[in-house]
Amino acid sequence: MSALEIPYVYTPREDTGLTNAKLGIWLFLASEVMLFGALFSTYIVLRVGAPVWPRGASILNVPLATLNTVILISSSVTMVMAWAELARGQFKRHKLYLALTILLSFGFLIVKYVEYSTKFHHHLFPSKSTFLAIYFTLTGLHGLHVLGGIVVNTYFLGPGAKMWKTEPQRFMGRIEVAGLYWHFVDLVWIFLFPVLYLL
Amino acid sequence: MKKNVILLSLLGIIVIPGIALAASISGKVVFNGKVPGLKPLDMNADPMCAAHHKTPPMVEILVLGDGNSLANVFVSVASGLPQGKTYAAPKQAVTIDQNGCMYIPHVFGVMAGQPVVFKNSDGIMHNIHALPEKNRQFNAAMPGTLKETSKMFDKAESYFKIKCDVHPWMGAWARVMDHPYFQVTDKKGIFTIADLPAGTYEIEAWHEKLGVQKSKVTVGDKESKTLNFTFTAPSK
Amino acid sequence: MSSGHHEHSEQQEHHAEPGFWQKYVFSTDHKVIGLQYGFTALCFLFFGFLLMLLMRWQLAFPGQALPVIGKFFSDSSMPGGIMLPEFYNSLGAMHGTIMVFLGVVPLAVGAFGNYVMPLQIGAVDMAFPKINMASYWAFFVGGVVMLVSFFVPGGAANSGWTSYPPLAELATTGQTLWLLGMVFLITSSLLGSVNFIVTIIQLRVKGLSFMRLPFFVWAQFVTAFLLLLAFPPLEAAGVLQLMDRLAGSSFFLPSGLVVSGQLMHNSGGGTPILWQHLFWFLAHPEVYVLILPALGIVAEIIANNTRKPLWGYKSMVYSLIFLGFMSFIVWAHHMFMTGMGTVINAFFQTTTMIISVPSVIVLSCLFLSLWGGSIRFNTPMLFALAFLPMFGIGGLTGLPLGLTTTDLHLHDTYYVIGHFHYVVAPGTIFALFAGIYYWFPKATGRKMNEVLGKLHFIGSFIFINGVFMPMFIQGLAGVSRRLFDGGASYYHAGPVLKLNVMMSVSAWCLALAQLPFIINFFYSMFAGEKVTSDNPWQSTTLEWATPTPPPHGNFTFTPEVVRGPYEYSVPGESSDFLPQYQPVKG
Amino acid sequence: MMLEWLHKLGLPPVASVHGVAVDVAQAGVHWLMLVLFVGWMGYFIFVLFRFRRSRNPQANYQGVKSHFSTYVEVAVVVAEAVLLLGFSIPMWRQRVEAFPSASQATVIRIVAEQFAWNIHYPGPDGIFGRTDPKLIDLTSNPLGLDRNDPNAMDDITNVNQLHLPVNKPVIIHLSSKDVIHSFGIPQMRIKQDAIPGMSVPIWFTPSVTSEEMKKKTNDDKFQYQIACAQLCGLGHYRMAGYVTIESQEAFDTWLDEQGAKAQTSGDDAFWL
Amino acid sequence: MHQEHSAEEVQKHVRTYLVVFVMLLALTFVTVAISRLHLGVFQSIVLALIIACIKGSLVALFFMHLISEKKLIYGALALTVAFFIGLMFLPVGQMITAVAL
Repeated sequence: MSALEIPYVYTPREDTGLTNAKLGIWLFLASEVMLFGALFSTYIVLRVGAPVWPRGASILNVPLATLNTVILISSSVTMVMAWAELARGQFKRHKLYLALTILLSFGFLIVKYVEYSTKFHHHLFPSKSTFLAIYFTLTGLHGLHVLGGIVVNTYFLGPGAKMWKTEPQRFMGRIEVAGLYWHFVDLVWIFLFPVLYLL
Repeated sequence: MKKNVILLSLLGIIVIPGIALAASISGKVVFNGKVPGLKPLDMNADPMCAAHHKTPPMVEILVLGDGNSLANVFVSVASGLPQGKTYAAPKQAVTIDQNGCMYIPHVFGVMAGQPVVFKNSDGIMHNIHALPEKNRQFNAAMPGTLKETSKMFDKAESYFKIKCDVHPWMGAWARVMDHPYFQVTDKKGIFTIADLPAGTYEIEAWHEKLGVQKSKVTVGDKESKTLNFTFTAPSK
Repeated sequence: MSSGHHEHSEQQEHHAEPGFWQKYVFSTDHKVIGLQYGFTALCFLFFGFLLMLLMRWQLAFPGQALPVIGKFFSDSSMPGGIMLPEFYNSLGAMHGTIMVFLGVVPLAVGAFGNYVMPLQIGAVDMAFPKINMASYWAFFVGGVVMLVSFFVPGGAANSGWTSYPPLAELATTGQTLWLLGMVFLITSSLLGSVNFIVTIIQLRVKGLSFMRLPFFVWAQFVTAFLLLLAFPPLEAAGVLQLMDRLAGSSFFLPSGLVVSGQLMHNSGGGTPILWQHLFWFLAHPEVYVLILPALGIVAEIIANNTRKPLWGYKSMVYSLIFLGFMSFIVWAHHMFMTGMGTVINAFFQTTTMIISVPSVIVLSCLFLSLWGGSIRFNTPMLFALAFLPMFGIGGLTGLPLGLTTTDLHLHDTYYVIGHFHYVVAPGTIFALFAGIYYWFPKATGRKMNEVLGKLHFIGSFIFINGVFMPMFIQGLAGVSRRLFDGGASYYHAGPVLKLNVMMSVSAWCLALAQLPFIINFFYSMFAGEKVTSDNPWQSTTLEWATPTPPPHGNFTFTPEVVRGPYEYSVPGESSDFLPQYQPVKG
Repeated sequence: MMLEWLHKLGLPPVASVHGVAVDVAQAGVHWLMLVLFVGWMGYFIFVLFRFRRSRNPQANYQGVKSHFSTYVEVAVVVAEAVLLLGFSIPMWRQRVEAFPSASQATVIRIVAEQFAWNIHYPGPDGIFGRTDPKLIDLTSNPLGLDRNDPNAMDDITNVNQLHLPVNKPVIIHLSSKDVIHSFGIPQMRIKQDAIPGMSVPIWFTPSVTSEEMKKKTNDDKFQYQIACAQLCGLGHYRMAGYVTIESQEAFDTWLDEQGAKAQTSGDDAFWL
Repeated sequence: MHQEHSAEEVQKHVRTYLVVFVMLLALTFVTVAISRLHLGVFQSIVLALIIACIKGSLVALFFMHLISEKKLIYGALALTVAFFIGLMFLPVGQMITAVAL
């Protein structure tokens, strides 16, 4: 494939101050906002229309979810640290933080797995009530996003890291973009947690 | 294993009519009790249906003949047939007519794998909505111009409803059998189950509203026995 | 990007000639992807059109066996050539879905947007070529899933292209495939729209400010925003309906449903109205996704063939932006009959009336652009001109549907079908034809045949009106849409029933009228008149500055824009057009 | 005049009190459309003729200079505002907020199902009996009416046969058993979706009896029909209900007949 | 050119991140604690959402550097927020005010 030189891959365009990828990821996140927005809207509609709505805590495991919140927040910090270390030129420490982020993401999914399996064990399925249905849909979709983040971050930890040697500037941009995505996944959880578990 | 079964069943087809001849059980089903004043079906919902009938037909939950003989009772061998024997389904189709916005017959049996032909004598749209649990449900429309359509049930299954959504009152009961020893009573309440091998059988009689009755009977070779059933409406 | 750039790319081509697969199938070149989109979408457009021809047989001659072709269909769709209502419903649902999501949008956005837009802004390619390729292949997979759904037991989705629950949730397997297919199509659109927006913002060449963008680029820009922000809610809705169908949840199902006399054992607690909200949150902006690129194409062609600037370019642009914005908050006018309270009803009626204003402005500007022009009646221009009154009829008939008083009678009747088909069929699709005739020389180096083109135009114009105009009459008579027998069961449809035959005959003639196009398309591709110049229409915009057809990387020089997009017949100039990239004299 | 044209085109005669206002709005909006379209087309054809290349080889860079189009646009906005504020919003308010009192109206429940309209009259006591989906039996009890409920004793139900007295407001509580249907009677200029899980009230006042309409249209076969307007499955196309508008006396007689029918038959609950 | 990140600048960033981290943790525990108080439904919803919004803003502003982002991004996000609000309130508004019973 003959590579074309597409402008503003490395450096921001003067009038917008942005690289293509940076603008792209924000637009993508905007669409993600609408995706989760529709699901939150569904939640509101279902809840307002329901004669009774269970307190999340009466069905779901709040301590586990709190643990997961802490894990995800921590992973967000390690992710932003991974970027900061890269900005300082500390490639090794960057790798360490990125690995830590991936590890924490796996931790999140494991906790989620435990949560799900207890639910299934107690025959709590989406068919049981709309509360459980929206719980499984929202957390499931969020879980898929976590999985996506793991794939992306693992790529940058492994084969994608080669770019640091050849095009450090561009690699930093990529890590920043991956970070933006990851923080968004964290941000969604920050809303999911109270909405599903605490209210 | 599978081969053996097929062989055996093939053997069965050839052998049964030749050797294990013709024990039969027959009898009469009657209704006992106060005959309720039933409503006629209100077919005004579709004027084309109403136009088919000079006087509105009665609902079919209780169809009685002279002396309160009870029609539409599904009589079949419930148990006692030789173990592990399989019966081939006849090639000839069971025909159900949609006539005057009613199913004729109202209760029918069919063997698994036997074709069922639904006819549309009315020339108006009906849809055949079969609601079995084990077999695949289907919901097939029959526009007025479509005169017949063929369906098949693959698995034996207990009584289930077939209905028409366009004409809510239209309903038929079907049962898918894995053997050929069954019959639905006519208006005289008579049934005959013939060509049985000698043995002891449990005979089941089922009515859509009055439930199930079972009775044991032993028949020898070439013997004919009589077995009568009496259904009573439950007291309040 | 420097002047050294194209040497560099030439070098690349010399020692790494890409193979067939990379060049034509898994290409990252926006032009190849654009053509892929174009071919695929035209095939789907044709296929969707065939579905409609089948339906029109049933509507004209209800219950009669379809001669000759009828016997090729299975017993579960057309036993003995007699169409079954469930198959008719499948045809209806899939005609809508295919035309909108697999035909018009991919052609208008995927094909024209991809091919023309980067050229018009002087870019070497899209900002993310690989994502562009992924977008096409997601679209392709979605299309395949939709096609496969025709062959599963129970047939394709048959609950309307709107897939309203509970009907859609009680439907056969085809509906599940429909939902899966939609998830792919939505993913494709999202990838595409991010790419379009970034490309337009970031890759404009020097001097090409926003107010110098060709109107077509503006149209694509606003369209991309609509796709980006309106599609995700439908994706969410699709996921929810999949959950309902596969995991037994009850997002769209209330409790106590009794289907065919059987009480359903779902948990309940959901509401079918929720689906309508999420669906129309997309589907109303989607209407503008269909129409805006068409307006863009028409504007380009009108400016070029009147040899004068577009009248009111700026107000057109602002109207476009306003239109895009408003399209997000009018959706519930599709739901007037769901039992709406006064306040919300008044809100959506008002926004609906407001959105008609920018549409009128854009259309007026296009009409007024003709004044003082020196009009060339070539085939693209004929289609573009016909677009104006056709879109006008489509827009005007939207008024009685947008006012609840009159909608009370017209809601869900053939009036609605007539209305949106005028917008999309003689509207958008005419514009797309115009675009094909207009940009064909750029893509192939050959012009399409004018005689065949005009034949195509005249036939299409007459018969398409024959198909859709009677629908307004049927609608006024109160004939509901989606009726398998075309209304024969209803007394009030009696007087207008005979129109069905006329409409169907027109539809079949319309099909015949497409033959010249198909012949022309393939004939001209291989044996059409070769163009002698890179700019055969003597146009001003940047896509004509490239070699014909443009190579990978597009431009042989670094373009720089010095003026607005439509500098035709500038007083005091010797030539009647001043390309955007032609340096200022002196 | 516009209304005459629309009737000629196919608009069915109006048969309800509010329908007259609907038709006035219909005519108004079609006038607006016609004027705009004819104006545009006149201009369009003139321009295509006047500014064709052979007649006008040199285009004018400036184009139109007058502000006429602006005035047209303002006029369109004003016309739309009149239609919206003068007709549409008040009309809707009247539709959904100004319900007649139940004592002065015929109150009916209609429950749609695939593919029939179940009509439910409350009977002389004016109170609808309790219904329960668990009790539904399509042959004998399509509404799932609880026969043990005293209010249900005198309730009258039937399928697809809607009788209404003329010149008296009707309130219909509309719902559905299974999927979304849409209740519409074209001559009454009324339409409303029947949505499962919801009960939506609508009201209108029929003003022309079936017999009068037969004379008016010169057609003995004239029949008011409920037309399902929302795709509801394979039988959607023939989900027609039959509406009879009659004098109050005729309606009362019919209702009594129906009540008598419901009373005499089925003496034993078991067989119901 | 891309802005060069001096060591001190990054160090400053890192300090911010840690502060934000601590705040996020604290707020997490606060919101869990509040939910245990069993306040009225309305109060607990408002409180929980306020806290969630604060936490979300912290993440967006500092981790995602939205506090020093370009105008274009703000514009795109403003548009998104506008439609988000419509999506959030219009459907439920329609349902609450519906004439249905």
